[in-house]
Amino acid sequence: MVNLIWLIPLIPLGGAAVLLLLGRMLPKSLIKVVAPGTIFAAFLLSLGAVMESGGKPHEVVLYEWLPKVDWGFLLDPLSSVMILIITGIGFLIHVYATGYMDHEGGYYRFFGYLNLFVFFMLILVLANNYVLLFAGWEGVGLASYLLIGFYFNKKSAGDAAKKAFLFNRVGDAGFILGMFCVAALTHGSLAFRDLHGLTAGPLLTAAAALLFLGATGKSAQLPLFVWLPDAMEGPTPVSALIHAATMVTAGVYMVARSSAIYSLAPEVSAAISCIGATTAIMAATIAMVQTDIKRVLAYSTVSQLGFMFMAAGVGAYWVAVFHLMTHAFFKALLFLGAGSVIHGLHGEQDMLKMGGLRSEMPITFWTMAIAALAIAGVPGMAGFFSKDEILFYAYLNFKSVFAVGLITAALTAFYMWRLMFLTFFGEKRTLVHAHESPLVMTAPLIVLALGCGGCSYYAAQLERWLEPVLHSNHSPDIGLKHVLMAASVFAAFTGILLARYFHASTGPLGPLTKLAQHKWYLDDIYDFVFVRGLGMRGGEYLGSFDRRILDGGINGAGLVTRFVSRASIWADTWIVDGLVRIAGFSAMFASLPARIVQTGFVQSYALVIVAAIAAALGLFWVK
Amino acid sequence: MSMSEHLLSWILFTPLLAMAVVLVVPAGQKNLIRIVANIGALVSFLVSLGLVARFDNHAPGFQFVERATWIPALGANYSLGVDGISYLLVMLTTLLTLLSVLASWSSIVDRPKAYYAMLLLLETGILGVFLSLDFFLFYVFWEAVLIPMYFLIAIWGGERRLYAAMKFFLYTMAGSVVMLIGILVLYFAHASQTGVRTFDIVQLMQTHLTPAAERTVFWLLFLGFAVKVPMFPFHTWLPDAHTEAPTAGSVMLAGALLKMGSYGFLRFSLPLLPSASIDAGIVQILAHLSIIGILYGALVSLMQKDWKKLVAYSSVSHMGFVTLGIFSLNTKGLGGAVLQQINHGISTGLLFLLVGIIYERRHTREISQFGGIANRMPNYATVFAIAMLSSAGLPLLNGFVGEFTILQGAFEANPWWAAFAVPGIVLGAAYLLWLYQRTMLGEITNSKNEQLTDLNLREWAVVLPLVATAFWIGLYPKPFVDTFEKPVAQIVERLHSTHAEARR
Amino acid sequence: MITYSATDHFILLPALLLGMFGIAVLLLDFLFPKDIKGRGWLVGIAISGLVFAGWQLWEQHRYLAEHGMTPLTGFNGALVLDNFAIFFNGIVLVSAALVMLISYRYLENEHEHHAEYYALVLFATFGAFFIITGVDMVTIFIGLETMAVSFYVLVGFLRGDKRSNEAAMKYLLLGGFSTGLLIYGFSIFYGLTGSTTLIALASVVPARGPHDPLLYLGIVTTLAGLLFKIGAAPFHMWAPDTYEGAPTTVTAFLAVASKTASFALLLRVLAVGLSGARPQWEPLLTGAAVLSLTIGNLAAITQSNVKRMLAYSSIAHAGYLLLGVVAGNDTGLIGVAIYLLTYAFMTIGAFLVLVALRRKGAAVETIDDLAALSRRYPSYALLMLVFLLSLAGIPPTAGFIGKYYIFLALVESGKYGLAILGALYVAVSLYYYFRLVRSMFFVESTEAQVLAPSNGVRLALAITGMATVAMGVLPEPFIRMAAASLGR
Amino acid sequence: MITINHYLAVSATLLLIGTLGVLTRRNIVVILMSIELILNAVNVNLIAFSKYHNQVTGQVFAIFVIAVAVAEAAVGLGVLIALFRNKGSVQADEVDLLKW
Repeated sequence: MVNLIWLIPLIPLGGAAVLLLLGRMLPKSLIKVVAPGTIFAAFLLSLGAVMESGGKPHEVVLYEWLPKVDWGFLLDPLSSVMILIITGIGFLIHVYATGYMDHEGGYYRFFGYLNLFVFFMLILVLANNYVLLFAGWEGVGLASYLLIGFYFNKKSAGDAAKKAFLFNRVGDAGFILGMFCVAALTHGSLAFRDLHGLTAGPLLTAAAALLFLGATGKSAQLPLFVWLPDAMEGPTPVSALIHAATMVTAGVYMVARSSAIYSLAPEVSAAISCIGATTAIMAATIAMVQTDIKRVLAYSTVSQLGFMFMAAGVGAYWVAVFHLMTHAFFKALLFLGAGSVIHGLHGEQDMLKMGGLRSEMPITFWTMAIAALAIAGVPGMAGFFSKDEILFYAYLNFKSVFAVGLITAALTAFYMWRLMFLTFFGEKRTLVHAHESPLVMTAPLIVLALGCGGCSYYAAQLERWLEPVLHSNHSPDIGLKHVLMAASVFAAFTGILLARYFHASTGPLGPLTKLAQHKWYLDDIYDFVFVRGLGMRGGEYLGSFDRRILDGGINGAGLVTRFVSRASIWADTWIVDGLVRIAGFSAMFASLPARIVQTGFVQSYALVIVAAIAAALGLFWVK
Repeated sequence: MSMSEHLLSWILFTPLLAMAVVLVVPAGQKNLIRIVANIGALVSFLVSLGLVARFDNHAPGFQFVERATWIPALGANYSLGVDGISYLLVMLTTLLTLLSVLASWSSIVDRPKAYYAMLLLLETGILGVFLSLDFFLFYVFWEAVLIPMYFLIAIWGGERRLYAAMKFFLYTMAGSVVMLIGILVLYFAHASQTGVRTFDIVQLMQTHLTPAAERTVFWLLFLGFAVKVPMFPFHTWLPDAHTEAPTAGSVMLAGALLKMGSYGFLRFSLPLLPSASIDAGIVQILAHLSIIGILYGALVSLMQKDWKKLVAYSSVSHMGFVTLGIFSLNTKGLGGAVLQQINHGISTGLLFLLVGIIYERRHTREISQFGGIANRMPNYATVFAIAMLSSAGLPLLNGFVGEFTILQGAFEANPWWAAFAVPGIVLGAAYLLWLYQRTMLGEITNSKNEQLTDLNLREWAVVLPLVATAFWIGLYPKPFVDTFEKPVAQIVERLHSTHAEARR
Repeated sequence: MITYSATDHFILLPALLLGMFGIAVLLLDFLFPKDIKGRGWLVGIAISGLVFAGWQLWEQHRYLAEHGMTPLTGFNGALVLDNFAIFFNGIVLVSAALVMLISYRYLENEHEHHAEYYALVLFATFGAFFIITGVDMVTIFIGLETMAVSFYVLVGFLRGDKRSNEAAMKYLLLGGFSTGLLIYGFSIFYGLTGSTTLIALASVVPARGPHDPLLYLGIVTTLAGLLFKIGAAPFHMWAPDTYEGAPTTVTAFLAVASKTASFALLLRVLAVGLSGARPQWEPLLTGAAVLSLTIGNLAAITQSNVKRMLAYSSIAHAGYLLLGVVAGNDTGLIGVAIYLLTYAFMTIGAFLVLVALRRKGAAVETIDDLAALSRRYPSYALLMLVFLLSLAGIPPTAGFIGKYYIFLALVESGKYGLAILGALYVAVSLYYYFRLVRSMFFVESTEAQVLAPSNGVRLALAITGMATVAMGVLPEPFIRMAAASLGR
Repeated sequence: MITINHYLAVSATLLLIGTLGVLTRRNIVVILMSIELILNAVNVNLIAFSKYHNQVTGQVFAIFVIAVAVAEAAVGLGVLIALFRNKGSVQADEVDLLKW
């Protein structure tokens, strides 16, 4: 079965092809079977392959794609973990979605895209080289674009989809250049197996930094994270699958995959953990003041991804993957739960209009509570172990990152339980009669909740499992570990308690509230610089010019690009084209003297003749 | 004249024969004219398939060579041949002509006879450029292409067609006459060294010019090729010509005609003038112009209000990648450039065909007139998405393979080139997605779009071959890469040995 | 001792035939009453004169070919029979024949149908013969004046038309003036050598050295006269006015025959007589060439009268031809020869279309008159397109071969700058030539029907059209002819 | 002693006068006469050189020039008459229908 790993992505692709090409003709009931069915088949195949491989790396090369780049798949412990997460959680979300999307139009299209996404995601993690990984990387971006924009006649959805794609593309530019650096290091090969035995140097540092730039785009880190919250325009299962459990973690996966490079680039690693930490705390503060239930979760995702990069940055790659895994469970669960709530409230997403849903949606409440405990880092839950490991390694390597991480842990507990309290406790603030979701939706919730509780106990096994691929630096200091554990548990409970009392407060952050409410002005800065900013402000002066800028400005082509673009067009019409015009004009102009002399008077013609002869004779004397 | 012996002549003149047949049909029989033209284009495509059957990837030098004396007084011969570089372009040309002819079925009502005659004449001209092994013959075809193109734009084009056609004609003409002087300098240098007057490019390769003379010739040829590609800042004819041309004209222009310029660099500038081609100053200038072209074309595309003009400007950007690849002067860059020529033909050709389809229904190309088309034409929107992604260089589609290889080549030559060219990809996604969003997504805002019908069978037949090829190259480019691996390696080797000689 | 030998006769025979037929036409016209409707048979006689002359020319060519191409001299070295002479005479004869073919209907339409016209064409051809064949300045002068005087009359042939009068007047006054200058130069050459032959001049020139003022004066005045004849700037100013005012058929003949003969003379004078004085005349000629290209091409852009535009374009062509001389190598001279050959067909062809399109009551003169030609008369439009492309020098038409040679010659002599300049003006010229194309193909119009073309016009169109294409596609035999004319 | 140079000077003066006449006179008949003057300058040259070289060629040439000048003048007058008929004027500066 190990030799059939190339089939794992192909099965969802087949599903996607069937759904997209023939979907319109298929009955809905069949789609409900086909879409999750393919993922489940892929899951079973993955499970079989992983078990058969037993942790030994195994490569399957189909054929040469580009020079020195193969269509090759690699099953090793790292990709094993990933494919199981993707197909496993992916399957659950598919099942959930069959219920959630029951009333939506374009059913076949939605599942087609979703299958397509799984295909690309599997390509991404199974690739044995950077280029194929990049293909999957771009592919998931595309699928994400299609899924976010699924409600394609909703303008905000279209905008968000485009924003996501573009921010990703900025990162991709770095990724591409990073790949070239890698190729230069390995004599043209971009296969992961050739990454060993590299030596540190400026080129390697550049490679590390550029690849990380790619990761910041995909995994929504500073400075490129602003697209992720907007991506919540997509249907909720999409948010759960793509923008929580799988795609956004691709950056983390890639960094882990490139650990051979990063372990040789300490400066870049340090920068990664700093960026991770900054992103984590920044996003957490923003999450604290959100009122949209999905946005809280979105910022939480950004924050958690920051945690993963903190780990990766301090060299604890296996921890990053561990947190990736636990996060996949609890965040998927949270999103699905939120989706269930929204579903129950017929589309309401504002938490201030919820409240008291505990009794009406018990399954949703209890499963979400488990996840909320997990993310808060309450002992015994998945998030607890992974977060502790992160903080532990951060403490060992990078004290200030540790401090930020600890604070963020407390903030995490706060905003998550603020969400819980606002949604499920207290007075009911809506007139809508909420109802519990159908079984197809609650069943995945329950399975995921079990996962949240369960999977955390295998941390040690995971470390050993990943050992051959990822460098891990064991620390024997169990005592220190326990101290730190206590600190983080304390932080978690503090957060939950504070949430209990301040959940209704609009300004839990005091002076920082405004900053957080404005998302640290990051969107505004982008807006200011790229989107419309100067044009809008200068609008009073610029009059009609302004309107032309605004005209399309909001749609994402920025002011700077707009300005350069305008300048280019201007240059095109006046300078480059102008040269041609000047040639035309000058022809007209030059013909003027000829025409002026051509008076029609015969004697003026004779005069020209005489003058010419005189000039010719004069030439002789000059010489 | 048996087909197997004179395959290239058959390929070259089948369109001309088809044209003759079209001209015989009475002008009133419009449908008969259309049928004949379509059959003619199909036959010429089928004849060119003979090349696919018999082309040998491993044979050195040119294949299917035909030689006949033509103007001995000048040393000009009728000599044809293909290698891996021209082979692909020939196939692209015959395919695109076939699709263009098919795409024109209902859109050309005025004087269809003359129209198809011009289109087929154009095909012969373009094929002649790619097949000629004689510089003189090459030049004759090169110029001959202009005339049918001029008429295609000027008679069946848009509102400003006369201006656009004239601009196209004058601009490219100015470039090519200067190129002629370059050819003559080379020709004369060869004649004075060997006493043999010949335009045979294989023989001209033996000429050793002084470095200064090589540079002179290089710049002279450059002007002809650069206008055609078009490289910044010689590109301003392109948006006008593309925008005003009828759909088939735009397809041929973007798909095949622009390649004449990049082909010129590959076939002539590099092999014939190796020491000028590796001259650091020249390479720097050309690479920088290419990069400016990439970014500039993309930026200007962002701002276009006209659907077709946007696609036209994107050509400037994409062809910038091609020239960047060429002047990376390494295997990857050159190979990528050859492939990207084909890719650009496919993806931009497809985009123009799609624009044509919507134009035929709505008679406007203003982006603001559209929106929400996906609601009425889901299949169209899907194909358009594929075309757009192929153009934007999404992996698994053709554009990526070419651009990635080119960028890798550029990176090897100079990392900064790659660094400055990569944003072109980002911008490429930006303008195309924005276009997609404004036209395909959202609610239908213009009531005129309510009645739009989706692709019909003929239109499917027009777009499907290109879509299939786009996927083919994107997923399994090896058959394509194999064809030009050898000639590209030869060029690079020649450049390297020149470099080594210069060092000594 | 003056004798009239068999050789003299052999050399003279074509000219003799031309003269005799010319006089015959006049006499026959005089002998038969005027009221006989139509004078088709007079045209027949005139054309048969040309045919006989052509046949003799062919005989001369065969004779030369059999005798190893050694030139024959006659009349004590006043005339020379070589391939050069035969080639250029051939061009003039062909152009005269083509003009005859189209004149009949044209003159009928203009109500100026007189036998003198054909006689004058024959006399002009006769004069051209002496210009081309002569190597003695007296002979040359006589030939020049015979041709010129015939043309003065032909240009003013439409007696009732003010513009025709004016054109003739201007041409005559300026022509007379420039002939005076030319002959003044000749007189100085005579003074320098004591002989009127060009060969004698050639032997004296090196001895006089480069700084001889008298020689230079002679060169300048002679060149002024010659450049006037070929219509090169800055002596070109008669051309637009004369071309516009003259009857269209005469314009065609003037543009081709006069230019060809004068160019042959220019080549003889410069290559035979003054080859030693190249440093003196080359800069002058270069200047004239550049000026001709510039003025011709730029001024043509703004013209609205087709004949006038073609006049300016012919000035530009003179510039290209001069560049061939300036290049100063065999290629250049071959280039001039082949250029003139192709020029004859394409120029006459272009004027021919104008003649053919003449409507009752109004001539086709302005660019707008050609509007929508492609819809009304697609074959005319197509032919005009071919001629225009050829005039511009786009392959695969005849005009390209001529330009090709000129550029090659310049490249050979290392004059890259001139080559590029000339090349770029090709692009400029396209602009004005394509104004016609634009009018013919893209402008809509509802003009009246044109008169049905005569068979003569059809035949002439067929000949010029086919020649223009054939010389472009299969130029080999024509190149050989041109090269042979220069003994290469 | 009158040398060849004197003759040349006379001839050059005649040429100059003729040229000025062509350039300045308004009456076309006078312009035609000025052209004759130029031809006479040529004749002076030819005959002087003929004498100088002590041979007759130059004089023969001159006779031809005279003959040709007559022919030219005759045609010129003919054209002038036609012009006068249509325009009613023989002033050079009134003949400007054709220009630019």
